[in-house]
Amino acid sequence: MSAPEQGTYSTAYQAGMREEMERDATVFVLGTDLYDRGGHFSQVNGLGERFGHDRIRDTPISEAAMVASGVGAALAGARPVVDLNFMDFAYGAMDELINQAAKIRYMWGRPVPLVVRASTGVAQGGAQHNNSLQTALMNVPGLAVVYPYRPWDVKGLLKSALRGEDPVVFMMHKMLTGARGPVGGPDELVPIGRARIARPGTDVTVVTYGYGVGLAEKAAETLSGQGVDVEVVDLRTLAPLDVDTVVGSVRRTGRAVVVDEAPHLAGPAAEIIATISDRAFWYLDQPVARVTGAHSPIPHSPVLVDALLPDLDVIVRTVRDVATAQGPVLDPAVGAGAAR
Amino acid sequence: MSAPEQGTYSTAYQAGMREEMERDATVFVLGTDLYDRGGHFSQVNGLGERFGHDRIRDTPISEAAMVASGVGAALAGARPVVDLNFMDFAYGAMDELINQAAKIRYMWGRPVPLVVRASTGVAQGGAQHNNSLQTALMNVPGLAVVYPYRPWDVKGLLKSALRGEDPVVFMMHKMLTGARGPVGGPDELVPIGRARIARPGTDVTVVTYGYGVGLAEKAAETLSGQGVDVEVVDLRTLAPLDVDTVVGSVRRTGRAVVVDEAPHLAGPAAEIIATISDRAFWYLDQPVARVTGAHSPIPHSPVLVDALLPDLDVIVRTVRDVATAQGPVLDPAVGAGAAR
Amino acid sequence: MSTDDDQAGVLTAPAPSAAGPADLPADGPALRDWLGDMLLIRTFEETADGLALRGKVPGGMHPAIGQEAVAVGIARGLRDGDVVAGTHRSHHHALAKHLPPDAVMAELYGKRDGANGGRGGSMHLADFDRGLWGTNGIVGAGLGIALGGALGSSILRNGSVAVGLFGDGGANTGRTWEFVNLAAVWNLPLVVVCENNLYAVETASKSVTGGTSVAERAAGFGLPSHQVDGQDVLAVQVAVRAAADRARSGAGPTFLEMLTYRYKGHNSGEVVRYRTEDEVLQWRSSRDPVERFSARLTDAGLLTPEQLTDLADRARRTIDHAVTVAEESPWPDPSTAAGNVSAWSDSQGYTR
Amino acid sequence: MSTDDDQAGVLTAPAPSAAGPADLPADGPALRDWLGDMLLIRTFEETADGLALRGKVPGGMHPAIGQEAVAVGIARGLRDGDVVAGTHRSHHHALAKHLPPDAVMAELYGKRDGANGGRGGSMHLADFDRGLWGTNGIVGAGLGIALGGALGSSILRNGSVAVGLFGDGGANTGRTWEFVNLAAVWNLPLVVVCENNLYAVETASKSVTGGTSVAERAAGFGLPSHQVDGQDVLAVQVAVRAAADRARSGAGPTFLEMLTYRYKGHNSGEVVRYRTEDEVLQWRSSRDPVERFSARLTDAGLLTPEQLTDLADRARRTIDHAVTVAEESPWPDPSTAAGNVSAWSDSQGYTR
Ligand SMILES: Cc1ncc(C[n+]2csc(CCOP(=O)(O)OP(=O)(O)O)c2C)c(N)n1
Ligand SMILES: Cc1ncc(C[n+]2csc(CCOP(=O)(O)OP(=O)(O)O)c2C)c(N)n1
Ligand SMILES: [Mg+2]
Ligand SMILES: [Mg+2]
Repeated sequence: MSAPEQGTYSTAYQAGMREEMERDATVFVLGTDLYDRGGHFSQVNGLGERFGHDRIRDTPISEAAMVASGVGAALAGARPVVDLNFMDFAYGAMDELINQAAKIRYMWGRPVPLVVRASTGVAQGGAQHNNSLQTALMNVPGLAVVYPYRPWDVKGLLKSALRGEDPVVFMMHKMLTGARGPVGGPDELVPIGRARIARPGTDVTVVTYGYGVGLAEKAAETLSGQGVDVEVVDLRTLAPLDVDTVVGSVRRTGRAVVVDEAPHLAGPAAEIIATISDRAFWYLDQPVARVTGAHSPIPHSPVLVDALLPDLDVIVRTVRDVATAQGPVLDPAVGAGAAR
Repeated sequence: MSAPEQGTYSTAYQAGMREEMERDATVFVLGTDLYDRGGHFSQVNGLGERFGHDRIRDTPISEAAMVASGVGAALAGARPVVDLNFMDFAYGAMDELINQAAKIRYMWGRPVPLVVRASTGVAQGGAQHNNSLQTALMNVPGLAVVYPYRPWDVKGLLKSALRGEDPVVFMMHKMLTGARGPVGGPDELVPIGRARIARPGTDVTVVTYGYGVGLAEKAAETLSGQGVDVEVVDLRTLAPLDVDTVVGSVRRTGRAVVVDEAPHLAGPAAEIIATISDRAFWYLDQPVARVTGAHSPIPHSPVLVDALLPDLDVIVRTVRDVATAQGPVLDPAVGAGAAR
Repeated sequence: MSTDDDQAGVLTAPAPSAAGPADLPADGPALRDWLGDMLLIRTFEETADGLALRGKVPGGMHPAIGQEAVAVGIARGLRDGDVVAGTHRSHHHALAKHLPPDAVMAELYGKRDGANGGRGGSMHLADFDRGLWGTNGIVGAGLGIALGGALGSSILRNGSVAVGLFGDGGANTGRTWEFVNLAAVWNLPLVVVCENNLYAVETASKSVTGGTSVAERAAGFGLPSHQVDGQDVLAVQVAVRAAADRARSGAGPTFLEMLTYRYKGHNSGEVVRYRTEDEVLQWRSSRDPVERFSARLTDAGLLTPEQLTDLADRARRTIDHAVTVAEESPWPDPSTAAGNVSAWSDSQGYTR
Repeated sequence: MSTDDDQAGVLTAPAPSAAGPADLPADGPALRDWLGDMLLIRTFEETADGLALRGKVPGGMHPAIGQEAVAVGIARGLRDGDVVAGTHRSHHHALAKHLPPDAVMAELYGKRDGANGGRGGSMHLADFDRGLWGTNGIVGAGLGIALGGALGSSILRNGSVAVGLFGDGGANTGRTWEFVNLAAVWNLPLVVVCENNLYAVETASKSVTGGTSVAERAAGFGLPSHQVDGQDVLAVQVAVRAAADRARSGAGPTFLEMLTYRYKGHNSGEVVRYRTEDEVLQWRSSRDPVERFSARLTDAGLLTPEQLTDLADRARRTIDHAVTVAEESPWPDPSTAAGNVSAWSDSQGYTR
């Protein structure tokens, strides 16, 4: 067997899309600035010429119409991919996504094989282009939410989405656009709903996804030099959540840290901690720590952005603390607050 | 001192609104079918005639325009209340709420004193009128989210919202519309961001909000007959979350159950459990249990709706189990799932 | 009607009287079928409204009494395989698309024999086999689904046409115009129908809708746009058939504003204070779609009094049967309540 | 221009040439100020674009070179206390509203001396004291804020007028038409301006926008609607002043479609393949707003070559200074990054 091809996060998506469009004539993509520009993240670069204007469809700036037309076309038996460019623009199509796409199978027994792709994650671009929609979407029954880290998973998850029956929100982190790695072949699928152990370890589990995986891997490397053996779980899919992989890892290590760039309150990290609490409480030697984004909008200035996000230092420090702490740390001062 | 007046959840809102509109001439309400009908939940009944068409403003069915005009009017120095009738309709105004209202103070230093009111919570009406938007909104920095249970808190929180500086999403549970109770006077405010101990107890804490509070109180009553003394925490505000009250209670009881009708995955219950895990882990005698809605859309048929929601039986059983369980329950079978 | 396929909007808005009634085809049996459908709808809605008042329809309902001609004209202007997507007020469209009244009534009740097993309810009826791509609880949303259906038809080249409905209230919802524009620029086989019954809940649409008419507004989006007398089933059918033919030929979408009226309040039991009883009586006495059509058939010698009685009786019996089915149908199995959400998550079985 | 206050839409769309140029007032100093502002914007944008290419502007920017007349015409058509809310491409509006170029440039850099302390950036500039109610990263959103500003003005009776901007691309976003309709039916003191530069990113707007023109589409929503030559600062100023007067008098909103052009790509550094170099040259050579206006002033004897050189020099020096300020300004204090989010939550101090 030859070594797998290499590609970037973005070319892996292109390749997956091209192969699936060749395999299945009903697959098509719609969104703004796709045909010539190839999308704002090169995600469909070169596909316009190959498949023509009908299958790489440029739309007006009409997010509701984009998603609605995807929903209806999926009901008709086609396999639309709605490319929103930035996930934030889904705010203009929330009803179409949540009240229509996600509920039609449940209400009417008819699956909606729709993929909604968007770039997301915190990067430059200011407050309005850097929202973290993942919790909002995880909490919507009927939606699958994938958020790959490796080029391999981008391609494999896209293929699963395009061969599945139900709506998938396909979130891609902007900061990973050019990241390189191996990419699978035409029939190498990555199942939706399965996390992976990105790095095995015995002392502490770091649960994360997307851009956080690279940070966690780096932290693990640093800590391995300090005698702490870190296991990194890359969720890959946020909904449905792969509870077994997360819980299995934490049961083995007894300690866990969740790394998540979304704003602190009620972000995905909360669900992961709650899941661990539900299913691995008695295996925990220490409380699960969370390293999240601050509960703040994202500013423009790079120094301010950096100050709000989980960075390597904080992660290393937190993971080391969790891995090495012994016994309870009680802080009775806080209890007083409850008296009122 | 005379006994406080009695009122319903809905008339408490009316009274609060009337008093605030009298106190402050810049307060006004906009939304569909407010003037004549008084809103779909009687929430502004009688205010049309009293304050005229300028201050009880009927709008077209234009949710984006409703919220946007509220944002701009707030910036101009007025105090708009945008009444969406049903919270679900906010899906048509998510950008206005999340990218504009919530971020303007942060970006531009200018507070946006906007109240967005809507009825919500699971009731009859089918899949599209029974979404639980609370997690999605809790995770948005810049938004306060209140979700009162008692008429008293409806009025008091509305007053706080209308005298505050920043956007407040005011969620009212449909099933409580006619619920009765005492109502405070013109200057009895309930602070935003403060939970309350709805019922003190020593054995186990139930954390909940909205409709769940009544269920929890009933469960507590049932259990008091069985020798279990339940403390009930009514969050009242979901964002900012009153961590101290929750944590303080759990530190005292050592056991907790979260009751929440939102869909299971990544609902508000997850954040509450994560918060307890963050701050009260060493005080826990048992893992926190969650009793949530199933991870499913809401159907039409009442028997199906009932099957999906936390009901008294499940709550009583769960709280009793958590209150009385001794020592660890290990379930090593699950760990196997992590091998893949 | 114009079949101008210019991208620019063309607005023809004859007053219904000025345009004169469409010619009546001589096909008596077919036209009596139409009338039968209209009577069926009228009987269904009056019965269901009464049942809703007695608490039999959880969550209540939005009756379409008075709007029968719109539904039957649309359904009869389409072919098998064509698609209709409705609004929150769309029992009439479901019945015109020949969903079994039993199944519709049982769905309103939330029973197991309902068209959607009790999951949908009054606002969320669907039957994909019969071309009803859902009635919809969200203002404007049905049109979006129809838009997508039309896109699917164009991608899959299956020759079907989609009709998307919205109300005068929906003319002020932004998504509506995104949908209209996209259909126009992509030349999709879509017929956009605004069912203008003058009110959105208690709001007179004139008071919150800028411009001369919804049809004129639509013309600005670059598709042919017409007003149609929605109380004349034949006018509706002719307009829809022409628009569907045009769409099927590849010439793109058409916008039809149908002028109609609902006799009841917004929802069953609503106390109506926002319009005069006189206004309602005017519409009922002079423009009732059932009366007008049966009179017209009678005048043309295509309907005898016996035939009319027979149709009305048949409607009554059918609906009585539907009520019996709905009453006797069991509740859905509660253990199924959280199933069939998504193939991705069903296996997950989240605890709660 | 028409000041028809009929609710119905009135579309007057003279070709810019047909209408002929507006009369030039004889106020030399004031007009030279306008030209100075246009030169300042041109210089700012060319400089900032170059800096963005060198990585000085985190996230890049959307230059408005070629659209100077729109901004200056609007600002000069308004009074103090009037409000402008812009789009993602709105440095020109910020400068025309007299935000200090230092503060704008430092904001682009993300520095402490930026107009918004480095929190906003190129797409999110605001200065409430100077009536700039934000430029906006979301297509259509600025118009919504202006709509609300107009509502606030009407509630508080403060006599101010709001101008809301959007691009040709924003003409296909549903929210835009909700905003226009609400302004029309509430008769708000709003001037809606579509800055039509023919493209939305790489998409020729004609290809995705149904109907004859954006102005005609707008007329269907029941407000007076006009096309304006956006390359003629005087035509813009006259149209805006008339619309603002009309709004201030209580007669309601006006829609203005301004025909303009951006010389650069959508964002700094974009490789432009979707239009010909020739097209750009045509606009530059025959309709450049700065050239046209300075020629006109020169012809009228209101501008000497020395005065022009002086204005250009002054613009250059001002912008050079702005760059120095931006370069030398310190970064904002990282410890402030999560502060001033909301008075409700700031005290909470969530750990992370
Ligand atoms: C987006 C949205 N906003 C508000 C509502 C609440 N609502 C349901 S029906 C209705 C009135 C609709 O009026 P119209 O479109 O004229 O239809 P009609 O009821 O007259 O058939 C409203 C406001 C909704 N369902 N969806
Ligand atoms: C709702 C939304 N959708 C998409 C985008 C991405 N986007 C930013 S600018 C732009 C093009 C806007 O074109 P136009 O309105 O003509 O303004 P111009 O850039 O020409 O000034 C797009 C698609 C956005 N910012 N907001
Ligand atoms: Mg109506
Ligand atoms: Mg443009």
